[in-house]
Amino acid sequence: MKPNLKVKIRDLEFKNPVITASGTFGYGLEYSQFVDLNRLGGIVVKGLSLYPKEGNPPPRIYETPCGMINSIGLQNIGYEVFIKEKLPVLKKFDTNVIVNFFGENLSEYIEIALKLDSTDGIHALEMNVSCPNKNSEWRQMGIDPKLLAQAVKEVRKRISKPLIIKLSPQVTDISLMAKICEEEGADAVSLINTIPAMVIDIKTRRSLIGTLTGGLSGPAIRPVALRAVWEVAKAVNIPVIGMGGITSAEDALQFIIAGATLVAVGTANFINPITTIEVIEGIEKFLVEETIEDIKELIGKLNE
Amino acid sequence: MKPNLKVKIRDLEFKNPVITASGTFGYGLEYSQFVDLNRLGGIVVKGLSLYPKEGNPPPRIYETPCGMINSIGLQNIGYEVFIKEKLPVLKKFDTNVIVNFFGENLSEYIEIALKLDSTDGIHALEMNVSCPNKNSEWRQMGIDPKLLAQAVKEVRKRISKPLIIKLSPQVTDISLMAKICEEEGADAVSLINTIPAMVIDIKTRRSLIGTLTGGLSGPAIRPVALRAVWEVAKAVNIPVIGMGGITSAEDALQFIIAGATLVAVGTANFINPITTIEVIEGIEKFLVEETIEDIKELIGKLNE
Amino acid sequence: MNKYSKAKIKSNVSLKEDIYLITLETSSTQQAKPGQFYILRPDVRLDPFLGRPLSVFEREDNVLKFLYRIKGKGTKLLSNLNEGDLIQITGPLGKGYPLPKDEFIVIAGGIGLASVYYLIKSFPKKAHLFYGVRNKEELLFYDLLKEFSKELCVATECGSLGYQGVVTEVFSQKGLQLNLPIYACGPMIMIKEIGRIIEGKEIPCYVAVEERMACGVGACLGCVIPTNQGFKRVCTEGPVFDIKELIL
Amino acid sequence: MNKYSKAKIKSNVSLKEDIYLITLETSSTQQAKPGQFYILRPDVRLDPFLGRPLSVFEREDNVLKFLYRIKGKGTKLLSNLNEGDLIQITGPLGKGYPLPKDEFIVIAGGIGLASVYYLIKSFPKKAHLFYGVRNKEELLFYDLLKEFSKELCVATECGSLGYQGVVTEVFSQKGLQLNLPIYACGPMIMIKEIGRIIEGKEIPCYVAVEERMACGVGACLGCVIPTNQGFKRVCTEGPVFDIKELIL
Ligand SMILES: Cc1cc2nc3c(=O)[nH]c(=O)nc-3n(C[C@H](O)[C@H](O)[C@H](O)COP(=O)(O)OP(=O)(O)OC[C@H]3O[C@@H](n4cnc5c(N)ncnc54)[C@H](O)[C@@H]3O)c2cc1C
Ligand SMILES: Cc1cc2nc3c(=O)[nH]c(=O)nc-3n(C[C@H](O)[C@H](O)[C@H](O)COP(=O)(O)OP(=O)(O)OC[C@H]3O[C@@H](n4cnc5c(N)ncnc54)[C@H](O)[C@@H]3O)c2cc1C
Ligand SMILES: Cc1cc2nc3c(=O)[nH]c(=O)nc-3n(C[C@H](O)[C@H](O)[C@H](O)COP(=O)(O)O)c2cc1C
Ligand SMILES: Cc1cc2nc3c(=O)[nH]c(=O)nc-3n(C[C@H](O)[C@H](O)[C@H](O)COP(=O)(O)O)c2cc1C
Ligand code: FES
Ligand code: FES
Repeated sequence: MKPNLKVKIRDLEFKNPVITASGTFGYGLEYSQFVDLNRLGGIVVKGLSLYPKEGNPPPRIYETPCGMINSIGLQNIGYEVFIKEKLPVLKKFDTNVIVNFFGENLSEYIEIALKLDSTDGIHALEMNVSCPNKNSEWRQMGIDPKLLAQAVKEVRKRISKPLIIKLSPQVTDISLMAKICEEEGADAVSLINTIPAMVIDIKTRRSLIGTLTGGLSGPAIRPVALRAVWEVAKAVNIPVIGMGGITSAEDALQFIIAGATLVAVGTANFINPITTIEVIEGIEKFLVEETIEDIKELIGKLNE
Repeated sequence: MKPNLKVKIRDLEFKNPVITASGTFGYGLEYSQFVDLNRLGGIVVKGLSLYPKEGNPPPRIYETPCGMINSIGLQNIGYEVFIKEKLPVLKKFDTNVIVNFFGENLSEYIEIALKLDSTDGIHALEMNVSCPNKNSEWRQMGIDPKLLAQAVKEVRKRISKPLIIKLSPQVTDISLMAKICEEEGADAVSLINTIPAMVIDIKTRRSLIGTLTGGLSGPAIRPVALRAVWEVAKAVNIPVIGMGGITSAEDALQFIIAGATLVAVGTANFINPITTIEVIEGIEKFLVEETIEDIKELIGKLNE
Repeated sequence: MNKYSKAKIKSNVSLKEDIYLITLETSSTQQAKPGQFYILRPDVRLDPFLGRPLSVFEREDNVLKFLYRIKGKGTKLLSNLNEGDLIQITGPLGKGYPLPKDEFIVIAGGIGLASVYYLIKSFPKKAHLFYGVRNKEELLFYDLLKEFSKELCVATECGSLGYQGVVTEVFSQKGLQLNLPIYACGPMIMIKEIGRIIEGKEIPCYVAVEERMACGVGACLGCVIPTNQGFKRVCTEGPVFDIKELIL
Repeated sequence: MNKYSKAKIKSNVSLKEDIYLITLETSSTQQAKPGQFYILRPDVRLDPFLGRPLSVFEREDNVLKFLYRIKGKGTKLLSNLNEGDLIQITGPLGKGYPLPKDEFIVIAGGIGLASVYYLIKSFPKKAHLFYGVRNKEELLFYDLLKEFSKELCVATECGSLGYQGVVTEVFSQKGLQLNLPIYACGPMIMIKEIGRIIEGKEIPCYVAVEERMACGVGACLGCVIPTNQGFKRVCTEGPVFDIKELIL
């Protein structure tokens, strides 16, 4: 038996449910020295903005118990360079390319979304609702239901490619945010983004992160992410992309059983660059062992 | 040099800033076989209600990366038994006894608070705003600013002992919740409580926790707790009790530098029953090394 | 106050496939009763996070032994430790078996032997031991058990040694009518079967049960099992319970 | 695609106090250039979480060596690994040193030797080595360095061997006028001082720098340092940089 691993977001088919988490797999190409990118369900690239962005001052990362904090500050090469230098190479691979994007305000969100929508070789858009501009009202978009609704609506009505909204865990009820996305026409939601966190050097009495706080990721947050995915998957009918600390097929299967249609491998790429492949192979093996012919039979099948 | 470790909540003095986190140190006595309880700044006992509570069906705990999930369901022996069997023994120790309490609705909160307030040998009250009653509107107290304000106000005006409010991390802006507590007359806030989380057995497709979800604690959540404490300490003028994954003096000192006046050792008691003592000794040693004469010189002294 | 200490590993050897015996040298003066347990943590690293409970297999002078089967990552890690390594131990914990006054019956299933061996050895020639294993290869300490017990009945599921069948069958055929107090440790299915067999009878029966633990000292309330008097903590009210109390 | 693999530890010995040399047997066919590095992770346990970058100390046939100083828990853990243990290695990573065409100067400070040793050995009798250590006891590989370098100048802070003082002093007295390309690795304070000494001069100077790393392959953007062309990633644009690029 060769189980069917194919899943879909709207009309976009993924050869398997395993993709990468934005910001942890660069532009995909950084990992082609370890991984046959053709085997991945999809590649989600580093958050892209209209113009190149320098990002935050170092130090940007610090290790924590079973996880890490980062404050990259959405450094990226910008739309133009991405299109010229990265996309042509990415196009050669037989996998879905998903571009994670953001703007400094809503009009920038819309502008880059429009550009990405009309660019060949990009299969779907993932909208990161963490707007980095401290002075913009849109700063609150990820945590304010009203702003979120408006932003999703404005972007949605202008683009035709599948639109995924990447949710922040920093809310009381994440399923409410997901429902808003669904109502405003999103094709999928992905979660969770990192959790605001901090670590201090007691000798210097300084934060070990240049911007004082950063985002926690890795296995430490997996139980929180899994709970969030379960809540969201119960609340919406669009596909959920689950992520947060996935390091193995077993971890990924927990998310699938909790209701995730796809799973993304993030921080785990750093500690084992072939995690994605191990997850794909492990899921397939599990399905064979359990004689499950189609992964869709497992999605959301938690015995409550 | 013998540094001064004494700190205060209102008029209540603690011989040092190290206390225990509710639910992780039983009624204190469970740990007297390992720890000289007289050395602790204080003991916070397991959440107490008016009447004994059976708690949740097992399985109640599961290990996660650098942490654990629990769903004890606030099992406790109830006020009467506590007063008769535990408090008389606890009174013999020279340490502050803080009773963490909760009710099924606001009137129960008030009722037990009144009783505790008039009971000799209890030095302070810690109000757990996680109301376990699924059918009560007060269920939302920990995450709804309005309910929180009302609950704190109603309890506060009736009791004279120091009142600590234990905050949930499951909110977008925890400093807002802390400010509400301060405004309504709380003498201190303690944070963070556990983060809702889940873990699934992929073979049985069941949650490994009887109630499906539970609360994540331990070093995994420490960076999140530290960030929350820092945010809250900047926002309020009342003392903050910091907790979440503290396993060592170094961890505790991070919380103190972030602004915590006291720190509580929780889950770490399980993996090393003498953690509290190691933390006290380690803090004292650090102060000596850094020639800091009074711990108060360190509280909130993050170089930003 | 030396219930929590670091002990040095004297040896840690595989007896059969995934079954290991670890021998520790401890400076702790704590004595231990049969049926009590320790919580072991290999080192200060936080993954795996919690310690793992193991029954006292033997305790003499400054030597402490545990018999364990590799089940998951905690016990796997334990099996990789070497002579000379230090390990964190907390214990002895729990109530242990009520000490038998004279002859008694022991029913051990598989690795459940770890819990009752010390009892058998502490009361030489008093135990009628019914010891069930899947096959001959899983049988442990045959000669020693023969020496310490009054009677040794082995049951193998496949019949490769002793009686063919499950141990409870042999017990009900040959042990039940002895009318002696019963001490049992083994898989839940075995405990349930014993419960069924002695139902309505007046024989005292003590069984050691397992539950996931965090603190091991009654503080976290994580290890409770339902009993006819409500939830009880395996770590403190147990791990040995009167079978009549349990809701099987 | 064998840039990620498990290697077997052949030996892991303390050379001096907290300085260790670990020798791995690897089936990877990846060759490595001086100045490149690997990321090492001891096992699958998740605490500590990230791998630790170490410079290639030597690479020959199927043998790979790293020289490291115990700094914190990651390197401490590494030092506890034994012969026969497996370790996860990812590499070689980074750009390494531009290969010298003829004679060159090397300035090594303390454990910085780890990064330049392979360079010196790869170009025998071409390196004028200025090697600074705190005291005689910290000096490593004296005989081998003597053999491989054209000239060896040792500086000890306390004067217990060679020149008394910091290595940059000796270099400015005896090395600067050689007008040869410089390769340097050592603490930031040393790098800064070199920058000051050669300021305005036309001498090429390549320095290996350190930054905390997660991915090691340019994907996470965690290891950036400021340069006069904006942030650059130590793991991919470096770890070796032209000193003129750096904002010291
Ligand atoms: C009081 C007591 C005494 C015990 N004595 C022995 C003994 O002498 N020899 C022996 O081999 N085993 C004994 N056990 C069982 C032993 O503790 C578990 O096998 C061990 O904790 C599994 O850890 P792991 O990391 O290898 O497995 P994990 O990867 O954690 O889990 C593997 C399986 O073991 C179960 N498990 C995990 N932790 C525990 C736990 N704390 N208690 C019970 N089950 C658990 C899990 O649910 C899972 O099904 C005892 C358990 C208890 C409670
Ligand atoms: C490209 C590169 C090559 C290196 N080559 C060598 C070498 O050959 N030999 C050697 O002894 N050391 C080398 N280092 C430094 C080595 O990586 C760190 O000493 C090690 O990671 C510290 O880990 P730890 O767990 O022992 O210390 P930790 O407990 O993590 O920290 C101790 C101190 O080391 C710093 N540190 C932690 N991680 C890193 C990191 N990834 N990079 C830089 N600093 C860090 C911390 O900020 C802290 O001040 C190299 C570093 C880099 C970036
Ligand atoms: C270094 C780093 C950079 C990240 N950059 C982005 C980003 O640009 N856009 C985004 O939506 N999420 C970003 N994330 C969040 C991840 O995509 C993911 O949501 C989060 O890390 C949780 O998954 P994990 O625990 O598997 O890493 C980043 C995470 C890390 C660790
Ligand atoms: C087993 C367990 C039981 C707990 N019970 C309570 C409780 O009764 N009342 C309460 O306010 N917090 C309770 N908590 C939360 C802790 O007091 C603490 O806020 C949390 O665990 C974070 O700290 P830690 O990571 O150091 O454990 C409990 C935590 C655990 C692990
Ligand atoms: S393990 Fe904590 S109460 Fe039993
Ligand atoms: S370590 Fe990830 S970019 Fe350098």
